[in-house]
Amino acid sequence: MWTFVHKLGSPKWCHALCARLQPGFWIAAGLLLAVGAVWSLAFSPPDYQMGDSYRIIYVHVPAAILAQSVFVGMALASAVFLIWKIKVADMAATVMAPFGAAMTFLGLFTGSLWGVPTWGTWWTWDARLTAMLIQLFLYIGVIALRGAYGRDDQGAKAVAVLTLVGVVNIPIIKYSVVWWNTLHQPATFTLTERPAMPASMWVPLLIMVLGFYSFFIALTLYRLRNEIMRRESRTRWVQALAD
Amino acid sequence: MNVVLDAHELACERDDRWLFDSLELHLRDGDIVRIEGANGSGKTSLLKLLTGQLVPDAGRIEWHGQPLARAREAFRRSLLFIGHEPGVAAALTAQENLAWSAAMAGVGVSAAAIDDALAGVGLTGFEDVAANQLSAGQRRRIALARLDLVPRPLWILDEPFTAIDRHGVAWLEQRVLSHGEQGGAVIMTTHHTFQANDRVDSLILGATA
Amino acid sequence: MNVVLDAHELACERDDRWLFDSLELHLRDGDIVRIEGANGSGKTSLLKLLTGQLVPDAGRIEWHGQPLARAREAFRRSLLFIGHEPGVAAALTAQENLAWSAAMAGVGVSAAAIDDALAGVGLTGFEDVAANQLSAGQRRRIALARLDLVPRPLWILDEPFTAIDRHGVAWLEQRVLSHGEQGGAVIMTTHHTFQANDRVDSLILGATA
Amino acid sequence: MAFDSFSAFLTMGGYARYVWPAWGLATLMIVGFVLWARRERRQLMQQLQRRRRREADSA
Amino acid sequence: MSSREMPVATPTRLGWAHVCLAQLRRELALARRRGGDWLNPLLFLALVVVLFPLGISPQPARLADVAPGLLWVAALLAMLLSLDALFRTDHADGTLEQMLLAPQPLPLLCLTKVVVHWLLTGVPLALCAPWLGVLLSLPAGAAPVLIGSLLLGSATLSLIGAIGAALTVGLPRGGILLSLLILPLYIPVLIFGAGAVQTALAGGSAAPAMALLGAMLALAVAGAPFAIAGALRISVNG
Amino acid sequence: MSSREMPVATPTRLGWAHVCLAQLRRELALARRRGGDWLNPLLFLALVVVLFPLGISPQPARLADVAPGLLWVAALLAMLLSLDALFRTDHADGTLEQMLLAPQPLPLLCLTKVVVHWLLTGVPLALCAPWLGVLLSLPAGAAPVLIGSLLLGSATLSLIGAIGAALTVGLPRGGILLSLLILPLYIPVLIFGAGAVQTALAGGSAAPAMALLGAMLALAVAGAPFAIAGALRISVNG
Ligand code: HEM
Ligand SMILES: Nc1ncnc2c1ncn2[C@@H]1O[C@H](COP(=O)(O)OP(=O)(O)OP(=O)(O)O)[C@@H](O)[C@H]1O
Ligand SMILES: Nc1ncnc2c1ncn2[C@@H]1O[C@H](COP(=O)(O)OP(=O)(O)OP(=O)(O)O)[C@@H](O)[C@H]1O
Ligand SMILES: [Mg+2]
Ligand SMILES: [Mg+2]
Repeated sequence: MWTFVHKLGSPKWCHALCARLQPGFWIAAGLLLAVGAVWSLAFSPPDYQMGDSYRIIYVHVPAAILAQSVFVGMALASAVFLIWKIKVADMAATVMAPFGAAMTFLGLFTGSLWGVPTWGTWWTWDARLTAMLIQLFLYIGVIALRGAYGRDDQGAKAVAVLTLVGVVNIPIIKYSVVWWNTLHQPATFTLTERPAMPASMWVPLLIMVLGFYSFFIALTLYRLRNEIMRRESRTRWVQALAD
Repeated sequence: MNVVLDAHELACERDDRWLFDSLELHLRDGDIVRIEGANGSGKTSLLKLLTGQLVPDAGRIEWHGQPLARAREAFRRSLLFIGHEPGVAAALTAQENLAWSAAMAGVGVSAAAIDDALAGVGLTGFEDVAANQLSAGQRRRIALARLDLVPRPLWILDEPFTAIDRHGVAWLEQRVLSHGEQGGAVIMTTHHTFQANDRVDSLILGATA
Repeated sequence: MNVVLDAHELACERDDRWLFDSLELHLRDGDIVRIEGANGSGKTSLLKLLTGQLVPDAGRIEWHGQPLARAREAFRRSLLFIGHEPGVAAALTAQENLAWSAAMAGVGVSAAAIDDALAGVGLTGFEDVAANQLSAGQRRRIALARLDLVPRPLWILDEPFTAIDRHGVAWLEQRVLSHGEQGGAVIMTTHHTFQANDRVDSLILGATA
Repeated sequence: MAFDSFSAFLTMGGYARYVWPAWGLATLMIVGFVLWARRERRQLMQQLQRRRRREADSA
Repeated sequence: MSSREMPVATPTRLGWAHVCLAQLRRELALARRRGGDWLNPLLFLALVVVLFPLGISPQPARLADVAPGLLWVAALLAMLLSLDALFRTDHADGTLEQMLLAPQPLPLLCLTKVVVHWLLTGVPLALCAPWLGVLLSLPAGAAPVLIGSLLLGSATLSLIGAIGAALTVGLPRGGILLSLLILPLYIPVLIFGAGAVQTALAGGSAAPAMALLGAMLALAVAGAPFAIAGALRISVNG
Repeated sequence: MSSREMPVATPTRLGWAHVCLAQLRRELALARRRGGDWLNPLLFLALVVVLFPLGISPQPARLADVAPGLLWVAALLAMLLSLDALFRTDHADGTLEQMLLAPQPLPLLCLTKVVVHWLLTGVPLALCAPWLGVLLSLPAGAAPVLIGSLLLGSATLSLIGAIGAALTVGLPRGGILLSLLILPLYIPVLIFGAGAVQTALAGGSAAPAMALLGAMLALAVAGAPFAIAGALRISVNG
């Protein structure tokens, strides 16, 4: 464990590790997404209530799940960075943030597209939706703070503190928003109660979720290598990569 | 021994440029070290390293043989630091500023002691004037009054002669020398040449830059 | 005659205290005047009066025989002022800062001219670095590059030697003297002693204070 | 196969307006991130090479 | 060089247009250097728009009712907040002093600064407001009037606000004092701006309210630069 | 004096309580020197409360409906605006650097600063909100819950907001970035604060919401001072 943490501290070692892990995840992502897309768009049966509009679920749910996982990932990386002063962890957090924000936006976008045929509105102040919107703002805040500091060490630490405060807040927001809604009005829509899905529906969903995860990991590894090279650009080993 | 500050193999990097590396500094009671160097050679950065505000890119700093991060409280109890910006609140009077400074240092002082310290830096009559009504040099003198008010063995001063007039400079030189004689230690950056230059060690940064 | 600046019977009061009164100052081409005085004696205040930023409590200031307020535009077209805060935006690069300064002065300059001026103050290689990445002295050097970039007969400089290293001080002294030789005029405040002190007139403020 | 014809597939049972933009944005994002990351890598490499050349010059 | 050669004749003497251009270039460079800062007012707008349903009630019908006023008030607050920084760094680093002592017409320089502020704050706010209106169930038909009224109104807000920013630039806690000085002056703009959208929603013609907004803008363009310049002179001489 | 006499032994060595007291005294002196500055958040609150009827509709029934939420949102924005300046001058003049290098527990010093901020901002806001509620036709019976929820809530807001202020203190345009960072963190407080008043108005018991506000405050008091101290360390070391 300790040697591993110690090795993580070495950007060069991490760079090599990323290079080694990367291909597997790219291949997995490609296969899973391709199979998942074809299956879910063309082969899974239409929903008996929502018809073909439910096919949005195959991007909506993976996006919504990733939106949350990525933030947790960033928080873990931030904690590692603050505790062990491992710069690679901060680089990983930097690289994850835009993807997390994009997934949050995708979740919101697909959700509100889906809302029109099913609920008859683009937006409603439901608990889950509200929490998701706030999470988007948290992502943007993290990115904006890093932007405001520029690429330096000071900014990295500031962002790490904000990420950790933000992740503590996410469950609080979740519960408060749930309670808030029930304070005023009966829950308008429940997302969780739905007819049990047949396997022909949930298997492709699972494949899509795994595909999104693989893509996220592959992309993060790829961009992490970029980031490591950029920040270590004056070291000899990075210079040697240039040709 | 009150002051035992050692820096070994110290290095500092800013924006992909090594300001200095393998810097050695050993400070003991009675030492007065003046850090010299061209603009941008890393004097301020060195002081920030020595006070633990920046973390060195290589090398280590020790206080009485312990790493600075471990000996933080003891180190700070021995340190008097005056930076580029001296920590004088513009809206407060000289008296209020110093009362707060003393409390931060953990030292209890009477109002009379503060007045004495202010008199020492030539601010008699300005005790109750808000700092933003004072000139640039007068404001820095408020910070310098700490040297008398808060007794500390180690002084770290960044450009203490800035904006100080000729009398003030003579007084401050004298004060620094007498601190050394009393067994204190001083590190300061300055572009100014000392009268009693032989008492003062020089550390020259970035000779090549 | 490019520079004809006269102050008659000038007086300045701050907080019920007369900093100076009946001050006479007559500046002509080739004059270099150094304003001396203890901290708080009113040097900065005098410069603010002379540039029309403060209004005198008594006396008058004339440019080519006209009251300053009347001759404002002509006066400003002849003036180069560098104050305590030199007007260097921290977020902009040296190059951008100087391009703007030149435009404000109403002078069209090429990028090459700016690079030359920066080279003159020893900032080659820092043209595209944001000022907040520079040290205190390097930042002031950006402002000093204006002396070469914007040709003006009258220079008014408040503590121009602040934070400048030894080489820089020598360069700046030389630059001030050569400006005088070329028929320009300089007023500056400083606590610093000139090498070529005989070329420089002194105006001592608050001899009693 | 849940659709009878390709046009039925495109119509998505009348929900084309909702399904396709959702999938479209998802595809766009995935492809966009890949392209972005690759451009980032290319620019970085160019930068490193330029620096190498500069340092070779000055040395 | 002999004393005769002292170069008073400057290399080239710039006209006002050039000077304005240089000022414009500087402001844009600063904005670029600050990166995504121009997004901040937008995000603030979005957050305030989110706060209201949370604080008040999430029912669409009630929200649609208050939407025009809410968007206008939120945009106004976003403008207000962004104004605080307009002259602050320029004052701290001595740039304002240099501007005051330059042989250039100060009102023109101020106007240039304000125009850049409006371009980077008011225009994006106006263009994004309708999207946030969706969150508040604002009918899509109201979008053109909302955009138009915000474009006109925010320019006036920038100009008036800059006067306040100039007056408070020397003070340590400008931010909230600025709000106080400026909010009363913002009220007419708010009334006609929100009014325009509401009449449009109710099926009436927004033209009279828009004309009034235009008139206020004309007045502000004519007067504010001089007021800003005067206020800066007062704040800087210290 | 001989070398032996070097006075490391200080005249009297102060305990933490004394140090806190000195910090408190300094903050209060600063507040006094700034004169009516503590009034500014109140006036901002008043102005926002006035703007809304202008932007929305002046019908008492509709106003009373939205009054609790409106007052809470306005108070939250007022807190937010006042926070921007919390560390700004201390940073610029080197005071923060001195605090960081002092042999005193930084979280304690930070907590003292925040307490003063709350006393001078949150408490007056809480005490004045019911009077402004009158303008919005808020029933008088809601006053105690409004005051109580604002007192508890604003303390949490001060503590959380100070983290953001500490994170942005070194940046040129902190103001609006601060709002962006902090507003998402304020949302739970807003929900339960406004919720408490609304349940009280609807005849329910405000106790659960108040208990939650108290719990959040406890959490904030325990955690925020350390986060603030950490953030300040990051911001100052440049
Ligand atoms: C903008 C609007 C919407 C947002 C922000 C949103 C957000 C979310 C979130 C955060 C999840 C949780 C994913 C997880 O962690 O498991 C989720 C799941 C889900 N959403 Fe949405 N949603 C929206 C609209 C919709 C609509 C209109 C429908 C369809 C009626 C829908 C159906 C679902 C379903 C079926 C799930 C999976 C539930 C589960 O596995 O727990 N959503 N959505
Ligand atoms: N803004 C102000 N308001 C009121 N009084 C002021 C102000 N600025 C300066 N003073 C007073 O004017 C006197 C002269 O100040 P000034 O800044 O001109 O001094 P100076 O000679 O430039 O000193 P230094 O050498 O310290 O720069 C000071 O003693 C101070 O009390
Ligand atoms: N905040 C910063 N971020 C990045 N680089 C910096 C920063 N501050 C200083 N530097 C860089 O570090 C170098 C040394 O700066 P430092 O302030 O230590 O110089 P100095 O020796 O104190 O100079 P001066 O005599 O001008 O005060 C500068 O050349 C500058 O490029
Ligand atoms: Mg320095
Ligand atoms: Mg002065």
